[in-house]
Amino acid sequence: MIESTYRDAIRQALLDAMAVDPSIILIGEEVGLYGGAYGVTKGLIDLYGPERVIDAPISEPAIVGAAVGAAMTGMRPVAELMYVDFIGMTMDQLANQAAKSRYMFGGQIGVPMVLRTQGGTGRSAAAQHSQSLEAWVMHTPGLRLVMPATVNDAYHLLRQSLTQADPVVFIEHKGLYTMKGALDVDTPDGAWGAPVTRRAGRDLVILSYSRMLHESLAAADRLAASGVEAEVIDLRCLNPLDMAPLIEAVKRTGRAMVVTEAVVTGSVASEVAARLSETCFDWLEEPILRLGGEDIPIPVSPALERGSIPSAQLIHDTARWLVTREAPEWAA
Amino acid sequence: MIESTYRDAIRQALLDAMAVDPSIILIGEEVGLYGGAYGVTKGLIDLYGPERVIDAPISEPAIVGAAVGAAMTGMRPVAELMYVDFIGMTMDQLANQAAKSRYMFGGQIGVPMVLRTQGGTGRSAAAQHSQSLEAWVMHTPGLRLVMPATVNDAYHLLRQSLTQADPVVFIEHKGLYTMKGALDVDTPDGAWGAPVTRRAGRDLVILSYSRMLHESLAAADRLAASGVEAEVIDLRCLNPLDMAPLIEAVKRTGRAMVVTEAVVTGSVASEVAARLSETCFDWLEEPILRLGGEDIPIPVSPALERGSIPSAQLIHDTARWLVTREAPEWAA
Amino acid sequence: MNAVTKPANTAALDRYRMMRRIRSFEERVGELFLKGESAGSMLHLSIGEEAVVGMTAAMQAGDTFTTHHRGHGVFIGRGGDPARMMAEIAGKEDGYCRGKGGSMHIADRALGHLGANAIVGGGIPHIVGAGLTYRNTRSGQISVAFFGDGAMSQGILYESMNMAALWHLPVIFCCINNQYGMGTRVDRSAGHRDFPGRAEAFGLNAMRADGADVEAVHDAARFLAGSAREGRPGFLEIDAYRFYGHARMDKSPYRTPEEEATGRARDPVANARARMAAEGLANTAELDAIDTEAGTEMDHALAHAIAATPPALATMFQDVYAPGTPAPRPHAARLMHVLGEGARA
Amino acid sequence: MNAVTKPANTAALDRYRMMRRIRSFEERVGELFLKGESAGSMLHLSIGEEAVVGMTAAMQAGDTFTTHHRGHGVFIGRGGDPARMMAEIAGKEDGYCRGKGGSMHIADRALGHLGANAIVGGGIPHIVGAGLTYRNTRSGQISVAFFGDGAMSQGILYESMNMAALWHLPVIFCCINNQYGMGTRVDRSAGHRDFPGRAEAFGLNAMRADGADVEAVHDAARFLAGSAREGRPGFLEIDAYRFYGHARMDKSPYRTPEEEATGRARDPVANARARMAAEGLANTAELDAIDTEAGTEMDHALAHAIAATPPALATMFQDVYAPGTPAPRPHAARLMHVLGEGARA
Ligand SMILES: Cc1ncc(C[n+]2csc(CCOP(=O)(O)OP(=O)(O)O)c2C)c(N)n1
Ligand SMILES: Cc1ncc(C[n+]2csc(CCOP(=O)(O)OP(=O)(O)O)c2C)c(N)n1
Ligand SMILES: [Mg+2]
Ligand SMILES: [Mg+2]
Repeated sequence: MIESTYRDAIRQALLDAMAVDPSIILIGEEVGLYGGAYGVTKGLIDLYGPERVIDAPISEPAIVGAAVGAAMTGMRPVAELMYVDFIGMTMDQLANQAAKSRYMFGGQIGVPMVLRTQGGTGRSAAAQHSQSLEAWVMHTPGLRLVMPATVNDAYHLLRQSLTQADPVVFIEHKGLYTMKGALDVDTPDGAWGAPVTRRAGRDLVILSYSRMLHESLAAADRLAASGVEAEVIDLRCLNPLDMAPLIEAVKRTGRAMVVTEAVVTGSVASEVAARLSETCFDWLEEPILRLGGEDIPIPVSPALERGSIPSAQLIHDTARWLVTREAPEWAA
Repeated sequence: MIESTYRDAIRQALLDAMAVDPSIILIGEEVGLYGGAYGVTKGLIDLYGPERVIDAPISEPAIVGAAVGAAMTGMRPVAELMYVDFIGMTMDQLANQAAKSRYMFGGQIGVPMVLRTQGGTGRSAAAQHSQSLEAWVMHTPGLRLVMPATVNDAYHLLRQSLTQADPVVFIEHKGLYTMKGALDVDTPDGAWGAPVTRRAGRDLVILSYSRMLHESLAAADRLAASGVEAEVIDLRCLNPLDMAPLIEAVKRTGRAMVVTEAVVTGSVASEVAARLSETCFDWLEEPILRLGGEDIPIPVSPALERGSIPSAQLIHDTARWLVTREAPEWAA
Repeated sequence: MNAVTKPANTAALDRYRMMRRIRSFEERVGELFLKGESAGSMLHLSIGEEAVVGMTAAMQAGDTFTTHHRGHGVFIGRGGDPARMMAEIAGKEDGYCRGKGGSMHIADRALGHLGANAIVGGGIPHIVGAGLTYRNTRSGQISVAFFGDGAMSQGILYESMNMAALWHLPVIFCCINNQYGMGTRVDRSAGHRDFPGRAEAFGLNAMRADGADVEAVHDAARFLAGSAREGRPGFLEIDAYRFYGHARMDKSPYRTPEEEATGRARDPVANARARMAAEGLANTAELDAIDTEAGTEMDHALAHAIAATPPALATMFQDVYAPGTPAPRPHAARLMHVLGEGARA
Repeated sequence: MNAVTKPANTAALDRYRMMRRIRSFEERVGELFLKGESAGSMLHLSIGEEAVVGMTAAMQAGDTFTTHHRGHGVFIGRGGDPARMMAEIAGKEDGYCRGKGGSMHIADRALGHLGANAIVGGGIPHIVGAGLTYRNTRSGQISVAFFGDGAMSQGILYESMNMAALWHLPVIFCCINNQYGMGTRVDRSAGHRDFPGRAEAFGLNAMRADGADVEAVHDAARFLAGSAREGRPGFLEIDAYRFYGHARMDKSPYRTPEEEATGRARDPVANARARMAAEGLANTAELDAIDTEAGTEMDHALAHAIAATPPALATMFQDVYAPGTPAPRPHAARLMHVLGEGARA
């Protein structure tokens, strides 16, 4: 058990995985000499050479497409999109090619690749560099979707992603790279694919992932101060999503909210809320609430950016409202 | 009031709109000489010439991008994607450019364009030519999303789309082109943006759109035969979505299901179900159900393709189950 | 990993036989459709483009390739089994892809077919990835992307060519220019019509060959394959003509009978036959025998496809993810969980 | 729509003044960041690339353009107001985009600025659409896309160039080659480094000009603009050097001090100043006055930006859709509907 940043944990996962699996190659813009736009791949090119750590031209569609072809022929490529916001131009290669090849070809050809990228707000990077686009990925059968929130998960989920037979979209959060936490390279936080309860509680369940997990945990702490005990569950592996533990928790507490940073309309939060609403119907005391990004592009102004996504305060207030039925001030 | 096919209604809308608005241009593959892959634009090039009906190279990203630029400079372009399945390679131009320009530029530059395309199953066209990808569009603030189910809507919603100041994604259904129905060029089925009740009923509400509306109506007919009266609402304009009439209907009946052809995980059905579950909580007798495409790519085998999406029978059986609590045979 | 070198004349006869088999196969695909036995109508025949055999014959065992929606001929050229292909086109369980892919999505991992693609240009970047694999493992393999003139308008082609040149990959971009993308003649889609010129500008070894002459294609292909194997990526334009409509429903009203007559006169199969005869590599009886044999083979493929059984409904949930991972849950099961017994408190 | 023709020497002096203003502006952007007053750190300075003025000066009133993430200089060249630009970079309400866009998303419809783009290559196809507008309306306008060498790897550029050539559009693709895309020198991203050659292969009028010499750029630009106005699209590579890091946080460890010294010696501003003096177009005092004036102007812009007020929180819901359409409903309102009074039966 050591202390590590989220960034270093990801780097360590790549480093360790590449050491044991020579078929792993990295392809992406600035992953080599530059060491990654956020420093995640620093030094890997020195260790593994330019044949395995490949600096690519600014050609996102072909980067993803090349990863597909490399995966089909025996490599285990890690393609990197510098920002998830660039996924738009790659959705054909991702959703029509990577995701569907195994199926279309009757099981003959798998695509064991990982698409690493990062998303989210927090750097005033404006509308084209701050998005959370996991919902597009979740709507695509054949893809796996993973979004680590903790340092330990950053390591283990990436290691586990690098053993999957199918394409994994692995989305980091730009606001977490410098976060510190415990890393135990021998012990994952939970089984691959399973949600992890980060905090137990009896009054309501807050379901979240990626950076919003931390806002949710902060909210839960504040809630506890006023006697409301929130259970906080980290979804981690969003698709396929293991619903059983979520259903158990929601049935137990009767109240739940799903918290994401993405635009709420059409979000992962909506999917999870819809599933819980249908399966836990008779157990619910209150509707499943969704908290997410406002239904707007991300503005560059720091204050507006911050105001457009959930904060610990908003999560706290809403949860309290849900449990105590006392409306917060802003809901007057 | 005349009888028309869905295809001809769309063509008529383009024809009429182009006659009154010289800024309308069409850009797409095979929209000119060929008359459109599904014959929708037949003859328009003869009427309006190749400067307004522009046959484009197979360059979907640049087709959408060119439409954005034309819209910014005073044209009202109708870009066509031959299949919605090709939207993947255009999501950058659509979601980062068309959708966000007005916002990013502080309201200075609007993008009044229409992206016409078609989707859905029914032709054994396999995994890359049969999808329903409206959920990606719905998750993008700044875009409007319209999916007509009737002949009259095919005409009027397109005419109305061609007066919007913002980008509209207009998705037709390949299985509806030859469908006949009444066209009244003077009278729309409903107001722009508003859902339309296609059939009244007291026992449950079925919410649907595009081709699944017709399966839902057929199901409602069968349900009526056994005494279950389903209200069927056509969502039509999916984003922004006018929830008020949906909420009213669901509160009134206490039971609802949302039916779509898209892969259900992360679908429009999930969004609508989540919204109704939260707003109608105390009025619900049963959970809001979602029926959609199975969570798989579309197989080419006609039987498998058919089996992967809801049929009138499945909708009927599920609705009956929801109302009477008698499980259908297949649920044994 | 060197090809067994046959005497040149035998090889030329083999190429003729292969082209004839392709043509016969495609004719049977047309019949399959007319009999109402194909899965859908998205069938794109490669009749007129058989000289692609010049390229497939320049490849070796272990080499891989991707094709476009008009890829039957290429695959037969690389050893595809016509019976399993036809069964796939009919959407049957013992087709190459268990009836899930159909005409536009045939693949065969064993023969190096990394997949036909229904997205114009969609399969092109995959050879860049394959090329990285072969470069890194020094396996001596090459990978070839086959695509139409229409894909010359897809940006991903240029991104891929640039990468291939930059990374010195053992790959070839093979453009089968049949003069049309659906109803659009190539001069209506290309601002400037020198396709090898474009490839050259990206640093590729670029050639054009006459698609009416399989031996000319083969000469160019052999040269390019040899260079590619040494890390110099290539581009080959095969200048051909699409004899029939775009897909089975298209009657090509956008072209004149005269143009079609001229185009069809550029027949690589007929030309090769005439050449075999003229050069004394085979006499008429021998050539007739080849033709008959091809016809019989493809009749059998057709019969097989029609007789084969369609996939069981439950197979639709298989192969979304790898074996061993839970399949997607069918809605029926989900609904039972929501409405069935035990669903209520 | 013809530009007023000024005596050549005055115009050259104007171009010098413009370049100096750009440089001063960018220096102030650096200060804004160091003072912690910029919205974020994604600020890309165009220092070293001021010769782009040779292109902007060849455009006319009514012409339009798009820029990339390093577009401040281009916009100043087209008349952008430094105070409103700086305010936008600071994320303020009276910035060009009301504090919503920031450095990478400045636009000004009135001056023909169709928008800066943070997607490499994202703004390029927009000029194709603008070109269609001008072609169809015969307005005599042209549209110019400004982008970096990095965008030479984006497929959409080639799709756009092909369309421009095919449709004879009045457009110019202007590549500001500053030798780097972030840390990647252009020889590590281009398999073959002849960019005008690529454009030529697509049928464009293609040129390269020395980015250390604004007059050379201007000569090429004038020629290309004239041709473009007649429907012959053009491509211009401005061969320059990125003096500083990619963005404000980047210290360029991936290049040597020697390389930077050589690169920075290719200074278009210093060169122009020397030339003005040498050719007697202005004496040192006059040139100093220009420089001082530029500095003062940009000091004011900086002060203005810092003093300006940030946008009110509620403005975040504005301009998602056009005025007159309902704004997206804030979550607070939605939650009230769900949990507030009247939400329960
Ligand atoms: C990305 C994409 N755009 C459009 C289509 C529709 N489409 C299918 S085939 C075709 C023409 C392709 O022409 P070409 O590449 O020359 O191949 P050919 O059909 O001539 O063999 C088009 C436009 C598609 N399948 N994929
Ligand atoms: C599509 C896309 N890919 C990657 C990036 C990240 N990125 C921003 S600027 C840049 C380098 C661009 O280089 P160039 O086009 O030469 O412009 P320069 O910064 O040199 O002016 C990269 C890779 C991006 N913004 N958009
Ligand atoms: Mg073709
Ligand atoms: Mg650059």
